[in-house]
Amino acid sequence: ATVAACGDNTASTTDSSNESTSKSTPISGDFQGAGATSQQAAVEAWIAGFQGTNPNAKIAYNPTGSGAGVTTFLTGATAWAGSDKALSDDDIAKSKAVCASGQAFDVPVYISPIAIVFNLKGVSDAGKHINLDATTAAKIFDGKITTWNDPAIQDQNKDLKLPSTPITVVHRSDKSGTTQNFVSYFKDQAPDAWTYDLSENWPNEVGQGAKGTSGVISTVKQADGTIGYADFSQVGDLGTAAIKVGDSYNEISAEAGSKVIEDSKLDDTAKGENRVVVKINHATEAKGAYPIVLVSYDIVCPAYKDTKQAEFAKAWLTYVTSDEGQKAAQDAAGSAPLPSSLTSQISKSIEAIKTK
Amino acid sequence: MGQRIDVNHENIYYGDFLAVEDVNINIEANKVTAFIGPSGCGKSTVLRTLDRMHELIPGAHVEGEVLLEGKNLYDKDVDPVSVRRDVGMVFQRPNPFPTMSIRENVLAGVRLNNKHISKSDADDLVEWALRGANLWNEVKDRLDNPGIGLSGGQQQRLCIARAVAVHPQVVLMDEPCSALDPISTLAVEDLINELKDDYTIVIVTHNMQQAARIADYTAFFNLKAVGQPGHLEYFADTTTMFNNPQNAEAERYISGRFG
Amino acid sequence: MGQRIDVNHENIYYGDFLAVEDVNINIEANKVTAFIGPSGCGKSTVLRTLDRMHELIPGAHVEGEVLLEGKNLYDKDVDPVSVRRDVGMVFQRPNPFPTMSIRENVLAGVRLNNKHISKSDADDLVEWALRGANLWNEVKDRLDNPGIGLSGGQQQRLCIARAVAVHPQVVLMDEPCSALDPISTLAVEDLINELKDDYTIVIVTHNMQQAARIADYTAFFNLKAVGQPGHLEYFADTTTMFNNPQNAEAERYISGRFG
Amino acid sequence: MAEETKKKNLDGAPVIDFDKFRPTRSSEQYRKGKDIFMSGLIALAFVIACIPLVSVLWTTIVNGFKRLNLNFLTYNMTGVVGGNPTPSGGYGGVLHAIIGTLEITGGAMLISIPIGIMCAVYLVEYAHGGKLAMTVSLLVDVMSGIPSIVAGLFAFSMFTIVFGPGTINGFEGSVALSLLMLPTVVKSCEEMLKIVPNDLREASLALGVTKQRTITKIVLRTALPGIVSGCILAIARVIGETAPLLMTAGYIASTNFNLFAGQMTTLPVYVYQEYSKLSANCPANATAACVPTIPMERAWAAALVLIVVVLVLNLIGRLVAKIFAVKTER
Amino acid sequence: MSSQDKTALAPSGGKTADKVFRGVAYACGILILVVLAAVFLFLFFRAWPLIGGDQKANSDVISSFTGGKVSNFWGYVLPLLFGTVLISILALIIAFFVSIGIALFISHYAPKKVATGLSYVIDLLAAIPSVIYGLWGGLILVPAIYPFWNWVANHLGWFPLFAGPAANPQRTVATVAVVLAVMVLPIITSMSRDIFLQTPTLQQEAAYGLGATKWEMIKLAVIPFGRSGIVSASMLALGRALGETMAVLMILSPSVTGYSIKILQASQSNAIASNIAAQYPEANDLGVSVLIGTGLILFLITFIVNFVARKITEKAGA
Ligand SMILES: Nc1ncnc2c1ncn2[C@@H]1O[C@H](COP(=O)(O)OP(=O)(O)OP(=O)(O)O)[C@@H](O)[C@H]1O
Ligand SMILES: Nc1ncnc2c1ncn2[C@@H]1O[C@H](COP(=O)(O)OP(=O)(O)OP(=O)(O)O)[C@@H](O)[C@H]1O
Ligand SMILES: [Mg+2]
Ligand SMILES: [Mg+2]
Ligand SMILES: O=P([O-])([O-])[O-]
Repeated sequence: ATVAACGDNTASTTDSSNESTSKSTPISGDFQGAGATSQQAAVEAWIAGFQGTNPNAKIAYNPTGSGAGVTTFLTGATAWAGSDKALSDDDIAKSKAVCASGQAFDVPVYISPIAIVFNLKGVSDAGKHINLDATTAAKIFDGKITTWNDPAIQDQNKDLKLPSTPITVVHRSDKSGTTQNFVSYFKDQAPDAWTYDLSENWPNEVGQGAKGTSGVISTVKQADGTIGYADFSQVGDLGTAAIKVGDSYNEISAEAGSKVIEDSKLDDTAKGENRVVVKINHATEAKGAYPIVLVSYDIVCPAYKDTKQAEFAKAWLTYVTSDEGQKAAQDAAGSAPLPSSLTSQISKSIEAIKTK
Repeated sequence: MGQRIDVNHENIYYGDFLAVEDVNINIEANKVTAFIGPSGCGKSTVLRTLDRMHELIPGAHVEGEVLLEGKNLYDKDVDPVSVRRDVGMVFQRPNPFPTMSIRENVLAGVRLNNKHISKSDADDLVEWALRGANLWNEVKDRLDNPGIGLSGGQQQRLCIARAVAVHPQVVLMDEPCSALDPISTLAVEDLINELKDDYTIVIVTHNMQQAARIADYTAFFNLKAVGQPGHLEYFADTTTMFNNPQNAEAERYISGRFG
Repeated sequence: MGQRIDVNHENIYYGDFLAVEDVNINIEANKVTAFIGPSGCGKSTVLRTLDRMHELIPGAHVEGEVLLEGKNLYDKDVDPVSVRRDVGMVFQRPNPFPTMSIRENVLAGVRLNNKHISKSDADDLVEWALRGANLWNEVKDRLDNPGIGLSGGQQQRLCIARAVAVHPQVVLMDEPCSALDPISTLAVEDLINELKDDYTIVIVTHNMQQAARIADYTAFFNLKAVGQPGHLEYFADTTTMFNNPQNAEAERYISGRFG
Repeated sequence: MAEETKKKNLDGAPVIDFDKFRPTRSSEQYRKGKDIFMSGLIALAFVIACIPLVSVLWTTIVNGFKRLNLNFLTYNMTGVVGGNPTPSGGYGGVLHAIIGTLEITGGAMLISIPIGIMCAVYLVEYAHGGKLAMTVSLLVDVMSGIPSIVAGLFAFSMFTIVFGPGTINGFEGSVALSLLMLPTVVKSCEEMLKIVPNDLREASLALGVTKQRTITKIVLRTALPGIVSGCILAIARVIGETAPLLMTAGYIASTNFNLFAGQMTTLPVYVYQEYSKLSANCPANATAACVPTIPMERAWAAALVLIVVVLVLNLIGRLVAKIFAVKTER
Repeated sequence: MSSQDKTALAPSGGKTADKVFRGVAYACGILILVVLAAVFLFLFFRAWPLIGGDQKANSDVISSFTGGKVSNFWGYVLPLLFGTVLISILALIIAFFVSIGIALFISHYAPKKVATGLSYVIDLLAAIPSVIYGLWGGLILVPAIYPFWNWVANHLGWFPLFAGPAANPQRTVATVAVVLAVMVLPIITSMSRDIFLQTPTLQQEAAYGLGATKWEMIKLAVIPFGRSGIVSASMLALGRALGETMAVLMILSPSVTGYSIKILQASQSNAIASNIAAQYPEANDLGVSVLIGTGLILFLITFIVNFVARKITEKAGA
């Protein structure tokens, strides 16, 4: 017997059919997750979709950030955590105390290309892209290239007339998975131009910092000559850079992001059972691939002290990683679908969740 | 019946400053005793120790005894609150409660002590007290107006009404008429005369005629020099004080009379 | 030389309430004029219109003329600030500036015009004013102490010193002695006597003896009933007023004398 | 006799040349000029301050009105996906956040106002500037400097220790907010109690009224309008807090009435979360009803609601203050 | 009159109530100490790994915060502290004079009706949440104020504080200080207005009676009376500015580390509270300890500021 909750928008609105993957017995109860902000839009869609088949499940996701999400998960207060980076060895060790048996594992659920966005009179407002290779981009973001008509940029964009406007780099001011995924591309592809340690913090004092993706986007919009990076879904009408892959410059798109993951291997340094951790192959030469992507994981236990939680976790991951779930995320957040190369790995891990 | 007060060897300090020194005085029951003396000699200070009001000033303290009908007010087991219920006080500056109407001001002493009185008793009490303070005719039509809407003189009379409304045993008055016009002063003096049948009255006044008119006994306080403690110079019945004082200082002070 | 004040057909309102009606009075230069009358009849109100102090009360306004040496104080081009410089005022309750020392209080008025007066001039002025208010001997050793540390009577004398220190043409006093002891009162009355050689003095007093003693002219204000406007009932030179008043109300009021 | 005293009076007084102190034309001019100049400056200060203040209000009102409608006020955020409309025809709403704000702030009030008032009573009526009181009032000052985010961490850890790790609920937010409210309540009440003239306390005590009744019925009563407006200021101080609530009360899309269990969204957190989303995705095949800018529009609308809630609280406070006001007019 | 038959000094009723009330008041006073001690102990306890923990791990965490620039705690926190104080003091300076002006305008210049309306608006503004100021500052003010700061940088750039070139967008200390000034302005205004309105009429009349102009009256009577109120209002405002999180977080382009007074350039300074908010969500356990350590420093600095302010007030009062 459910009392219609106050102010709820009737949840059974997803136009998706109910016949697919989900189990015969619907899940019910209160379930909580917390973690990466990047997943928020997707999770909203997933919750709506999941509740379509399990109307008595009340799910809340608190986008506190990956770090806080994992910390909370490790206290046992949440059923799952969303995180922009894979678990550390330390976290794995700690998880033994929380999981009923075994240790926590992570599976990729959300892949999103990271765009290099810019605002330049005469270029971005005319709807044009610019072409950049890894080294040039790294130099721009390191403050080594300071004007838009610098030969390094101009040479790659013969068809554009670039002004001498100074470049204002806009980066995240908060600790961010987006930042880490973004600069790891430079670190792999332009190690000479980008010498900083890999970190979730922006490492230099070039340009301006802004809080959150929303801060970066609004800052880029506020002045001429700005360049920044942001989740693809937030780009709006700003200009984006096409990135040099092999010999061609590939524009950003969800599918292009998927391609690089397809061309990537699992990270074999990630120790622990059931883990599916992607080592992004930034050096990909795959046709049409866009190499700067963010992979975000869901972290769960193989066994829970409360079987209800286990049932939920299993059903949740099953739905989220299904085609239907990925499609919902793509619509809601503009994310890239999980490549088929990963799905069997993922299903195997999900099967490991004990519900008895 | 009013009660007598005996003050024995009283020293009063403000912190370390000895404001008044060695006061000994016997205040008769059902009489009016007036305190006179130059400004700063400690009249108000002594008066306030008679109902322990000085204790509200941080650092102020008293040595010696003040006996109310033989019982020392400063004994350990005495509650200053009950002292003040028995010994009422009227102040130099009118201080009606600003949140209360005229009527509520008069009833404040009764009501604030959580006593319940019937409406008719309350009405009687209000009328009795206001008439006594010669204010009834001026305010009877606006008893529910705020007390601070009155003129200064009216406010002071309201305060007197408020003090007598609790029927204390002793009433202390610190220059109660200094803000009053002659007609109101006359009414208050009449009231004092009337009250002394039931209560003991102690009044500080600058107005020697007033003291001569209403007091049975008069205490003359003096001050050797500024910064020195004040002291009780001379205490006598009023006739003696004004006609034949046995004290040179008092005589000098009184013969400079003019008020 | 002091200046004369002529009040013609003055009505004074507090908002819509007509507090005082149709006052006509000629206040002679270099004389002392006393205002007497029952509480609430509007003495203070009229006094305050003589230096436009009533304008500080929101809603208070005046109809009619007040001529200071023939010049209407209420003319459009007259600055109330300069009116108040020429017409000084002493209030019923002492009001020294609490953050200032005794010395600074006395100098407050003078400093407004003379930012940089020499130390010796300032010292002289302070001494002159404080002696005039009979306060010098009591405070000369602690001129740098705060003014509010003094007793009530001392504070009022300090305020008088402060007012006379700016050497105004006219001095208005609203019951200046009501908080003073006889000795201080005497000193202030002497000061008034002395000041009238140079200034015009208007004083509100409840004390008819005081009026009789110091005033050259006396104005008797009255009030038909509470809630009705006050008015000037009778104006005469002091001898006539107290010995042979040509007005029944005034006679009644004065014969009830006792203060 | 009178002659004698008179002589004695000004005996030895220096002779003063008052012409020296007469106002000169230039000094009068200067003073008048200064008066006008300062009046001008004061009016100017007012005008300068008006620019940003009006701008803040104007921006919020203009942007907020776009999405502020009944639907927005009567639905929460469950089932809202991307920029798509919900079955009710709206785009999600703030009902859950309004309820969360009222409950959490209400909880904070219940904790801090009684304690704050009693602490002010202690400081003004009982302590008389003793050592303990000096320390307390110093620490109240210090407390007013506690960054809100630290208050949040404090409440979070306290609940973690007492009720187990990962505890997040509305009451935890109330505790964090009350820590922020308390010093404001104490300080404004203290100021208001100090302003109550001592005359009134003396008058009451002299009537033989106990100290407790004097304080409750005279002192607090007289200071009531000030205390009410002080408390409103304190509520205003915390009703818009975001950072501490992010970690203590959390964020949830559905309505939660239970202050003591489950996460709760408040209006400021809602505003911040919607601002963080910035824009919603509308896939290529989406209908025209999909609004990509909806998160920012919701943020502004919620900001407007927040301001209106504050306005209503203010009105209530004023009404209370007026009913109990010290009547000074005749 | 009824006869009086009560005994002298009879024990009065309400004595227990009196005692209980007094006890509660004392308890609430002491509770302040307890709460503060609890907060302090908690912060200290959570920051303990910084002192008592593995120093190698500590410097690793701090390095990860700063991109390897700094690896010890003091090197991390002192620039933050400098930025916090710089921003707050600038905000207070901007707000102070304007607030006092408005307060006087309301209390002594504006006609009563206008004044009532104005105070109402001011009270309301005090209640506008910082997240709204953050929105407004970040989205409206930053682009709008650029021409002005640019002008300042071009014309007053010789003054180190205003050294150019002015950053565009203006997500700088200068802009944040303006926003914080707007935020704290209602606090100072409404508190000092309340105090100014309480100036005893007698004092004001005394000043007018001496022939003072309105401004002189204010200097003689209103300001001295309100002085301690003004100081405590300013302290409250400074406290709020020092601890402000969201508005700074949403507007300022922070530096990683380092000291700078170039308030018109971006990425020059950072503030403690907003830094905690920016780093906390992604920080690990030890990272949180570091952040709480910085919170503890902020706590201490507000302690010192308020302590000094107290001494000033006390001196003025004496
Ligand atoms: N609260 C106080 N703290 C310190 N000293 C005080 C205080 N009140 C009064 N005094 C001092 O105690 C002495 C006696 O003062 P008190 O007010 O009793 O005199 P008084 O005779 O009533 O004078 P007045 O006629 O002016 O009212 C004076 O020297 C005065 O300065
Ligand atoms: N600020 C005010 N607002 C409204 N009415 C006032 C105000 N001040 C005085 N009044 C009224 O004006 C009338 C005259 O008052 P005023 O104070 O001038 O009398 P007074 O003769 O000086 O009395 P007292 O001898 O008591 O000082 C009274 O009815 C009084 O209630
Ligand atoms: Mg006295
Ligand atoms: Mg009067
Ligand atoms: O998802 P973020 O970690 O980049 O905020």
